[in-house]
Amino acid sequence: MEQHLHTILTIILLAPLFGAAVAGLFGRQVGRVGAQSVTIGSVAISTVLSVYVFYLYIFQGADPYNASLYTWMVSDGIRFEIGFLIDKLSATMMLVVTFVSLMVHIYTIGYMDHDEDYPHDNPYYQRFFSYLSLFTFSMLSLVMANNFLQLFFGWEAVGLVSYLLIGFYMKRESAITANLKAFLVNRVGDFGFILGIAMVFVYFNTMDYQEFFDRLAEHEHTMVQFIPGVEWSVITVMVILLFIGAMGKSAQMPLHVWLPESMEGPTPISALIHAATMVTAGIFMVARLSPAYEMSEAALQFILIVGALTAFMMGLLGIIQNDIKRVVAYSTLSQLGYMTAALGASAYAASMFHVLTHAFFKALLFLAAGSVIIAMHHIQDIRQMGGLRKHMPITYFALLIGSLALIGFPGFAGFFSKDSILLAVGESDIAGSGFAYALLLMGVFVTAFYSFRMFFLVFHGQESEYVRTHTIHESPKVVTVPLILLAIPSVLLGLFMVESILDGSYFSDSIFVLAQNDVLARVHDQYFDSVVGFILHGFMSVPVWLALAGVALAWFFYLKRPDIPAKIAASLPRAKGMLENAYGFDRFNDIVFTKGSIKLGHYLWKSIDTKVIDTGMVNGTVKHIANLATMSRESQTGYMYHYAFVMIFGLLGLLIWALW
Amino acid sequence: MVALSDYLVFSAILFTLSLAGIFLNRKNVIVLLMAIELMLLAVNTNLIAFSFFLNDISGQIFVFFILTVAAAEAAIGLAIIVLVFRNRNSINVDDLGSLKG
Amino acid sequence: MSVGYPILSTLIWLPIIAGLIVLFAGRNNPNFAKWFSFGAAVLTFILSLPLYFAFDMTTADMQFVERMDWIPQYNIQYFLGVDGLSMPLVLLTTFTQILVIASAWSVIKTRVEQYMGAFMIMQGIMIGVFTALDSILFYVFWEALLIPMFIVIGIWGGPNRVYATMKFFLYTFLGSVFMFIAFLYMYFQIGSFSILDFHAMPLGITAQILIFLAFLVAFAVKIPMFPVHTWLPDAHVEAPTAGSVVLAAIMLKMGGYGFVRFSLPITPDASATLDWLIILLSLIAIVYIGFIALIQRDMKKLVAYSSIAHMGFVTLGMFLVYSIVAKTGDTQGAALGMEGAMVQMISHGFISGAMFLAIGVLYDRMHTRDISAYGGVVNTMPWFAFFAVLFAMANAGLPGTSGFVGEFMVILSAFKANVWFGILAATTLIVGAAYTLWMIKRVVFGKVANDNVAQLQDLNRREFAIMATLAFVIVLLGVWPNPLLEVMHASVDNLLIQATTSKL
Amino acid sequence: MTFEQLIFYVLAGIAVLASIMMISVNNPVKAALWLVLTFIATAGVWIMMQAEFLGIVLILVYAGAVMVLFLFVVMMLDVNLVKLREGFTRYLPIGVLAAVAIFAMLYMVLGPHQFGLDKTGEPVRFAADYSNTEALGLQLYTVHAYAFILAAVLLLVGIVAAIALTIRRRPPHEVKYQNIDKQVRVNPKERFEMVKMNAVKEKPVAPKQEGDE
Amino acid sequence: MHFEIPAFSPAIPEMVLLALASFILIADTFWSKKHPNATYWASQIALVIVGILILFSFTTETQVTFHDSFIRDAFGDVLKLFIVIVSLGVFLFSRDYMRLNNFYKGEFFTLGLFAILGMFVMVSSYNFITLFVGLEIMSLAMYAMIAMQRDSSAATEAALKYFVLGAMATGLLLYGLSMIYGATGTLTIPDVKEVIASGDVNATVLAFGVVFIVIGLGFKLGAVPFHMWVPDVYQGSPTAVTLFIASAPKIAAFAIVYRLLVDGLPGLVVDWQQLLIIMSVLSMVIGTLIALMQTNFKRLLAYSGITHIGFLLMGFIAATPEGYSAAMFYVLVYAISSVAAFGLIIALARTGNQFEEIADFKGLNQRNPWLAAMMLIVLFSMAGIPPFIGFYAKLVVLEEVISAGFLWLALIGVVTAVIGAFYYLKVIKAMYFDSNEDKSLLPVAAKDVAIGVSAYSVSLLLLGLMPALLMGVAYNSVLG
Repeated sequence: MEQHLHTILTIILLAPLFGAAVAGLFGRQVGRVGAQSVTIGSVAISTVLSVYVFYLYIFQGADPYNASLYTWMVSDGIRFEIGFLIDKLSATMMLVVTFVSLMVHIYTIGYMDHDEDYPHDNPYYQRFFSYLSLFTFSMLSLVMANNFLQLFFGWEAVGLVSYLLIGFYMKRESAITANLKAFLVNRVGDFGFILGIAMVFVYFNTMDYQEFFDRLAEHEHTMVQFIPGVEWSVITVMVILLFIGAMGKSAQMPLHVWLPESMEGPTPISALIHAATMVTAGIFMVARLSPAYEMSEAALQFILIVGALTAFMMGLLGIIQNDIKRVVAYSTLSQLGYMTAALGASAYAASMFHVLTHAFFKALLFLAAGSVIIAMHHIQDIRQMGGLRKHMPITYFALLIGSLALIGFPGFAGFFSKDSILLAVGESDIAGSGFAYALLLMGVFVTAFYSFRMFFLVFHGQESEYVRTHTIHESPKVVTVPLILLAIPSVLLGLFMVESILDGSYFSDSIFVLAQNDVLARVHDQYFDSVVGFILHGFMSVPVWLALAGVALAWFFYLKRPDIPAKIAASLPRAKGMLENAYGFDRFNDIVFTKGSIKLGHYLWKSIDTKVIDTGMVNGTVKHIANLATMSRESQTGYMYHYAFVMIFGLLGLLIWALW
Repeated sequence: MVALSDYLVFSAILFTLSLAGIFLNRKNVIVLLMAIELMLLAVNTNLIAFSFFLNDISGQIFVFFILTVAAAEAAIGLAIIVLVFRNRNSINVDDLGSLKG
Repeated sequence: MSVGYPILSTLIWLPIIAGLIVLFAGRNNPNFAKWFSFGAAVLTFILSLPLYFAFDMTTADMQFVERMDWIPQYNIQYFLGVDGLSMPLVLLTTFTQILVIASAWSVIKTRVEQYMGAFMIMQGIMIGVFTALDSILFYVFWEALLIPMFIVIGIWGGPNRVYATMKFFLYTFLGSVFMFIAFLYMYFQIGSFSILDFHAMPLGITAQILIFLAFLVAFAVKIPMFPVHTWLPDAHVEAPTAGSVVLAAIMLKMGGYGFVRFSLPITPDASATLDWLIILLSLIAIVYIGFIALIQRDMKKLVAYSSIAHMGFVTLGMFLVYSIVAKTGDTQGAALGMEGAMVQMISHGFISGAMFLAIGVLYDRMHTRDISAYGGVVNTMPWFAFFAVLFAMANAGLPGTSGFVGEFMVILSAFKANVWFGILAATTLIVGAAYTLWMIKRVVFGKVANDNVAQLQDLNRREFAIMATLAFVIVLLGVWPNPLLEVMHASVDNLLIQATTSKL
Repeated sequence: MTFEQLIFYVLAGIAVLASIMMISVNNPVKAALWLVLTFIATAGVWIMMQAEFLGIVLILVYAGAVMVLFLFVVMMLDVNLVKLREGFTRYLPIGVLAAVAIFAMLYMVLGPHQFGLDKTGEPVRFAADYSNTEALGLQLYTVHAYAFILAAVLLLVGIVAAIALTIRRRPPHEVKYQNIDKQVRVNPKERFEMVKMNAVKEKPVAPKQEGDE
Repeated sequence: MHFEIPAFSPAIPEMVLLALASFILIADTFWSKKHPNATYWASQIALVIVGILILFSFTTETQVTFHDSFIRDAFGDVLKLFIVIVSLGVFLFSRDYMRLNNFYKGEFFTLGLFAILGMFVMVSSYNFITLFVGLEIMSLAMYAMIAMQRDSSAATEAALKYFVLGAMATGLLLYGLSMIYGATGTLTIPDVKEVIASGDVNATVLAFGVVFIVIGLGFKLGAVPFHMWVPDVYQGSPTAVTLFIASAPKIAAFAIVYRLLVDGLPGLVVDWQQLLIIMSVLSMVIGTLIALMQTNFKRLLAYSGITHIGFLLMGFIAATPEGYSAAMFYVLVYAISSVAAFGLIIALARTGNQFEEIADFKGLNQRNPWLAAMMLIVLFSMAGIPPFIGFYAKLVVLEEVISAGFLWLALIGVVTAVIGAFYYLKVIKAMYFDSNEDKSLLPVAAKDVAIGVSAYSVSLLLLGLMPALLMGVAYNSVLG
């Protein structure tokens, strides 16, 4: 059984890599069909096997499986391994990853068929599939990891693939700027992450999760001094450092700046990366390491506040976006804030639950948006759309379902997860939870408003100039089928899962929560009797009303009285400006980090390297020696009597020296 | 009684004068050579004085050789001076400064 | 250990003799020069493989030892041997040589035989540096290396080659003479030039500090460390591609090798006293040089600066042991840093070599290394772009490439020694990625910048083979560094014992 | 002051004065003559020290031959004396200073407190029949025979060198050397050739015109 | 008076040389018209014969003869042998050079032979008289050889400078010898040593005498501040003579320094050591500095020679037998390198291009790669870069001076060596990196010269690979 499982896991992990290698390295040889068959086939294998693993763990309740695949290296007595830790948490994530990937793969066939950036004979198509599979591999290696090293591997590998994917349209300046930015911002997070791993190494002398968990208690009260005189708890510092990594990957403020720009990639990527997988790596990591996070209340507070702030402030930005993908992107940011906030409230399960539901409905939203974009011939500005409903009904419904799920309309998948989070945060009694709760509530309203703003602008109202003058028709089957497939779980997923999430049975011991922090248990006890009851209760709770208010307002502003938003915008120029600048993060980064580094580099190069060292020390020495040489050279006058004088003075000098 | 020191100081004076001569007659090569002859004279006087007071003839032998050498040297030196004069029409040391630096 | 032939001597002299043959016989016959050199390089590589496969990993003793009198008057011996620290470097040299020879195949058109000869001779000398166990023999190889390199940069270099090569020569020469004096001083003390005897000799703290500083100057220049690094960018920029490759891939390693072979074991107490200096300079190299690399306009200069920053990890990793011992009382965690430094050397050998070869590929086509002259190369050279991005990622320390392994190990160890060391070292994650990828962005990606770029041809077979080989090695070491590490465990452990055992 | 001392001081005084004159006079001819005087006076001092042979040699060889050679060269070369005296005193102060300093040190080392009579004692006085020349000769031809032969070599080198340097074999176009051998062997036929020529009347030369060139 | 016929056998090489030189001198006057090369070949044969004689009569035992005025020992024989080896090259290269510059004369070779005889005498001298006479034989011949190119104003100027300053230095040396004589009462070197060792001497006078002697020797070696003649003479002399001056006489000068200071005045080591330190430091620093700015290659080599003398002196400063052997090794290496360097100039020289300026060497690698490579070897050897023999020369003197406790001196030495490397590199740069307007090939003018010069140059490399050979010779001949 063990051996059997090991083989299965290995296949799950490596099949996408194989597909990626074939499609990437031999793209021209295998051709389009070959590439897509290989990659889809390999991801499908992974998916099927993941389903099996999922079945084993969730339904059969198999024991966690922790084993090494091979020894990466041994140094200083520490084994650095590549291996698997499979339990309910990772089994779930594996399924999500492979399933979403598979969907995206399929969807890509239609979406990437023609591309204005590339001639048809360019193997961009194969390359794209290769990236997708590579991404699947990376993400799988991240979630299946049983140690920090492999976690970091996957962590960086998904960063790499996102870099490649965002920059897929490599002729576009905006795309290649965005991917560089994405990579660098992620690197800032990784900076914290690797330091966190370093702390794990320093205090626990292991990379292995299990050993790490086993030894956590030893360092409960260990303190560390970064700055002399200031003592911090080792575990707090460690988990916050690790969380900084998560902030980068999961785009929490202030490291969120890369995500909106990452929309430069083709739509399926956006969906894949931003909905389901890459951005949830951070959430997954915190959940995976929940035993450590549970030991530091300070860290949890920090996470909670960061999450709540992100959830609200990024939602606000969604309001003013006009690019359909950017709206969805900001909504992703906001939803990630919810997940993070849930982590901070120790509601890891709720957070993961939201990850799952979000994966499906956000994928749905992106793919639907992509479908719209295809129909609009790659126009992405929602102001140029309108009245698309009758042209593309499937997409219309898909987007509607997605939006309803997003805003947490009771009964939809998003409702369960989001409401769990809200309730959990509301129940939490760690410092700052009240503030966070307020922010999250406001976020609900905002979410509803911008989601339906987009929805109305795209599908309702008057047909725009463009729509009227062009033939718009529904996307091909390869696009719509995944939409439908994704719409189903977006509606139903929550119904099945909410109970087991709330009572803690779903993830059981793969997530560790201290008893006094176990808000979900309290939520379960207070609010949950049955699924239907939960939905009904939802209708009576503030968040749902806030959401509905948001929808109503959007309807009023954009369908009823389209003149009002402009007036409001005109009357609040500063607020508008702030939002348009996205709170000035980009400007700040640009001025301080980008230009600052370049200036600093110039300064260091010109004044220290060139001036002080090269001109001053090196060439200066040469110059001085040369001057000295020229001077000494003049002593050789060519006149014999001078030579004789020198000899006589030499004699005199030596005589004096000898007699002294 | 003339002391050894008297002889030695006498030769030291000659030696010093030869050095002074080099300083003074720096331009005239021939006088430079004469100053050097003077220096050799001082050396010889020294040797003879020591030889006298040590009662050891070898000092005088040395002087004999020095005289021989000095004569040969003078011959070659003058030959060279003649050559220089033929080449430059001058034996002014100031004109002999083409090699320098 | 024995493999039936004097393997180390073979590795030293085979390329040198081959180089001389090429010099003599290759005149007016460039094809002969190329093929003969290539054949010799391959043969040398094959002959060097037993070093790995017959290597005894359980011992820190010198292996494949060859020893005989050379200058009996001064007890100088022809004394060769390798241990886990030097053996990988020898293999790195023999391996790189093949690529170096291949890289110049159609690029060098003038005086081919001199070029090939110089590189073949250089290879033998470099192997000599890594295998010599007599300090004078070591010094002979160490210095002799300057000659072919000086010539190579000077003849086949860029427009400012004379300045660069002079600077290179004098800088390194100045550095190494102090080391030379230190050797002489130690010989005066114990009457032997054997490095192993130096390891065992007792030394007072003053003498140790002076010797340490003398070594430091020599190795710091070679590595190079701040503030004696300015020769490297100049030399790289002007050197022909293969010259840059050898310079970056192997010659810089000689400095790092020097630290582990000489400084740490010979002057442990001075190293302990002055480790802060090395660490400080290493951190400056990592952070400061990173920023300088960011703003370079010349690709080679950028990679050269990045080499300095990467070599900062090497020196950092080597000297962490004292902080760790001071802090925790034992050497746990120090071996990680030390091995990380060694791995970083090997890996940097491949990566920087690969980077320079990639730049060389572009330069051969466009005859400029100015970043602004490029843009959108990917459109015309997709395979090249593939490799370039891969190498750049390796240079940025992406896990799964060899560039990650050493940096990761050193950062972990540095963090253990002092939190701030770790933090500063880890900034390379950001800065390193920034300068490398920014360059990639400007050169590889984007629209086709101009007509010249539009007419670029993708890699030919030869170039492809070189790049693919390097890519393979870089990835292999990245996903499975263990084979490299296991040969050095015993030696590193022994080194740590030497480095922490006081000689006072 | 004994008589011996008196003679010494007189001779030494003459020598010193003459050498001062030698280094300070303008004319190299005069300088040579003053040097001769120095030699002669010094020769006297040598003879006082029982080095009769060398004293004589100094006068004969040095004053008599070497200095004459000097004079010969000086007079042969038409030297511009005025130019040679330019800046005569330029280095005088520093020269005097250096000379005085050196002398001071020489005096410290060689002066009376080192080599006074009290330190050295009396020199040995030989009987009247003692031959300095014989003593020298005995040594020279036995103990120092090797050096003596070498001295001969040295003189040979001097001769060869002087000849090689100054002898001028002028090129044939400058000087016509007489080659008797050749003259004797001359054959009239080589010198005289009969050429037969047709009687041709010369054409009148055309008058030169302007602008012809 | 009882007179013993001295043993002649130890002096056979000298006697044969004298006889052959005299024979050639006379014969030259007869055959010079018809067979212009006869004198050259005869001289070379004479040298070979003498060399073989030295080689075959070699014993390690020390023989003193001619009433303590002549010593034959292993030390001397080795030096003489190298004088012969070096001189063979000198003659070989001179012939071509003199033909090229139209002053080919048989006297050059005879004077050369006599100069070599003078050097032999110096090497074997065991009292002040023979030492002095030997020195003068060599010097006089040398003066004449410089002036041999009579129509060259540079050559005559150089000759005059060398002559006047040399005469002055001789005067100073003699003054010093007279003081040693006064203090010890003997002219014989071993007796001087004994008397000083007995302690019954006037130390002040001796110390004083040593100053003068050191100055005289310093002049012959060309050590600062008695070096001023060196660059002018090297530059002005015909290259063939520069070649001679820069090589064999240095060996002889080394020999007399050894005979005088080490054999004769070991008791005054404290005195002369101090003086040599000053001269050594000054030589290294000033020689290096001035050389940096030179444009004339011969002049550059002159200054580099001054620097080398500074290094050489370090061996004496160490004041141990090992130190002297190191100095001896150094001087042998230096002599060979000098012959090679100047020989290369001759090998390259053409009518109209004497290859005396560094600029003349531009692009030599394209024009004649082989000779360029030879020059490369010579220059790197001089710069002290391994694996060439010049490195080992520096190695041994530095080691000895460190062993003697003068670490700082060694440091000055190496720093000047580094700075000095610059000017050697300058020439290499010209040869390899610069290009010449004149791209024509520069075929070897005379095969024998090219072969000879290659032999000397390559020997620098081969000896560098097997330095123990030459080092052992120096080591054993001094330490016995």
